[in-house]
Amino acid sequence: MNGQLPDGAMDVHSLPGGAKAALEAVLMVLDQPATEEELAAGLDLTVDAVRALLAELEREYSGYTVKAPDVETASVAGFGSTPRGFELRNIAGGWRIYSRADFADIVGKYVLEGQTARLTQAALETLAVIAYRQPVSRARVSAIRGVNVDSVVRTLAQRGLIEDAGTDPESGAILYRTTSYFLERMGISSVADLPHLSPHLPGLEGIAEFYDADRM
Amino acid sequence: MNGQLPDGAMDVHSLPGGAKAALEAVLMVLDQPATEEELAAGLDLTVDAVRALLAELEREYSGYTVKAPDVETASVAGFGSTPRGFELRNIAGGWRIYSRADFADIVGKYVLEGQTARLTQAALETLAVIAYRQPVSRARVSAIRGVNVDSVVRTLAQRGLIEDAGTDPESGAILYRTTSYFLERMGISSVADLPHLSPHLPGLEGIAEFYDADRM
Amino acid sequence: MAESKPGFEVRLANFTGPFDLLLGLIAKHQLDITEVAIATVTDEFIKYIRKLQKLGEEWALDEASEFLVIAATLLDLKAARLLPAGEVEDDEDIALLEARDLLFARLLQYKAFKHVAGLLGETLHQEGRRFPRQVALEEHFAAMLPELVWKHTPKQFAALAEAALRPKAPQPTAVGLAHLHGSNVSVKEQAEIMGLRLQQESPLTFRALISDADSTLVVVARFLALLELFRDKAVSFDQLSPLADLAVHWTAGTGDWSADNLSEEYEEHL
Repeated sequence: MNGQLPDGAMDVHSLPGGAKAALEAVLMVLDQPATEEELAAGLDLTVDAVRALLAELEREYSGYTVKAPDVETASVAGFGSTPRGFELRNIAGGWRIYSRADFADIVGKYVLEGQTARLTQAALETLAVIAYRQPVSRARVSAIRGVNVDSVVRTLAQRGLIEDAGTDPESGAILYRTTSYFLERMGISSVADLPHLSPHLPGLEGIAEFYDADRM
Repeated sequence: MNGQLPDGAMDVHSLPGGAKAALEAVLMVLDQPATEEELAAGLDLTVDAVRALLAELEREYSGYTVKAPDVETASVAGFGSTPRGFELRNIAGGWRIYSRADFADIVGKYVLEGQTARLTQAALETLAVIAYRQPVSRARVSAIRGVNVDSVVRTLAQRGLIEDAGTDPESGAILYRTTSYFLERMGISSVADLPHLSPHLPGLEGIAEFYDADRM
Repeated sequence: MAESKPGFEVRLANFTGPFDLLLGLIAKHQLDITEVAIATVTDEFIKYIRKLQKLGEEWALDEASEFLVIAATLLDLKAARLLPAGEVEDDEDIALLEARDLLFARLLQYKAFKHVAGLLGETLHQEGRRFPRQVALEEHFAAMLPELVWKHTPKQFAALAEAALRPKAPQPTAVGLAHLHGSNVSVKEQAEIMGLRLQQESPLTFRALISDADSTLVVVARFLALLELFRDKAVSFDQLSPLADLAVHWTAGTGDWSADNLSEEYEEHL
């Protein structure tokens, strides 16, 4: 059953590390916690199989060498007896990998180092574009600013100044809008209170969305 | 030496999993590649120690059980012989965790944005010229490619693959160079790691100097 | 990428095979460029592109633009080659030989970049199969971040937005025509002006024809217009000695020629 079909026909067991490694690969890059059902759907496994694999990974990361006889895995080598620096946690029904709580002080110190309390010029300009053109996708902000804004958008979201506003029905791209924290910092009560811009500035109509068009 | 002092007095070796797990914990919260120096400073370790630990983790994740006798670790249990679903890579001068390429089809279902849009032939050629001739003006790229490259350059900048590198002192033209995001996307440490151009120049033996002399 | 497609094949009296191979042979000096009938190559290529278009192949444009670059260079190369060279005796000959090598170097360079572009594309694709872990900061860490320093008034913020949203003035391009847009000069218009003038008085020197030009741009436009007129056999030139005044004769009958004949490429304003 080796994938003629583009999706879904992938047999996770045939890959190196098997279903467990595939699950791990997904968990490592997931930003939002995923439910067992979501994981099962993407991996083409039953919810029970996913649940067993999650339990196994959770134990492995905590430093227990496990044998899970009821789970069919290509090889259950497991981890050693030392806990890893990360852990798998189930929070509000969703699973995600986090840095292990034991290391919170070290990680916290690392995170704080090099952090500034000021937004960069690039971040400010990006925020301004989002504020005046919301809801707007990153691709459009990039098109307006002429540079890639991915990391700046992440910083702004982390700072609580912007948030996810659903997806664009056409392109499927995530849209962003400013938050109430942003209004608070600006000292205004709604985005309608933002000063008006010159009416001659272009709106979004003229901006090609390069992710969609994909022709260059 | 358990922390009276808020910072710096933390002994990473005293924690479960030791320095290696602490390093792993930090790797979990990175949102961009971190250099060995940054990691060393954050963990209060020497750069050499961090380098050795990174190499050890890299091997562990790839499924090799390791013994690193020159590294003092609380316990070198190592991983089993199965590759994990993720890998640790040194790219664009920094280290970062990636999902393993084998699982791209599965992980791709969960990661909505980015990565997907492929570059056109025109964009790739322009990118290649900029990568090998940087810093370079659009006029020179156009001269090599024989077509106007303005819109392609704009799109490459929007995608974060190239950026403004100041202006040419003589002509005043904007110069372009590739970004570290380009290196990340290419999976290389620096532009020096790009494949050499000369083998792709058939029959060039006699006129190689023209390329270096940069006259056209 | 279209690596596996059959590609364009050339059929000439002395060579049949893929276009790339033809270039390779010229590169290795195993085929003399002067023996390649570029017109034939071009005809064949146009046929090939038409066929692709009919099949709805989307890379026809890519391939056509590549062909244009290569064909233009081949043409330059051939022109350089056909000029009498013989023994290398003086600086001019050497300059000619250098020009030839430079042209060739340009062609090879273009091919090399095309090739590595393919490699880059492949690498980008392969690397795209790895996804970096870039997750949002865990909440307890995010809460530790220092409080944001915010000093912008709504007015200042609006000014920022104005600046960011204002369309950036396009930079002068490779062809360098963007800076000419200030004054609109049309080759067609200039052809008309000169046509009328020459029909009243012929011959006129080029110097006289541009004596009232108020900018370099007008001079350029008139020069281009003259070339067009010459091609349409509306004018003829004579020049007694190199760098002497160029005399322009009106050769078309009155009313036989109109600026509407000018080719489309010059209808645009410079």
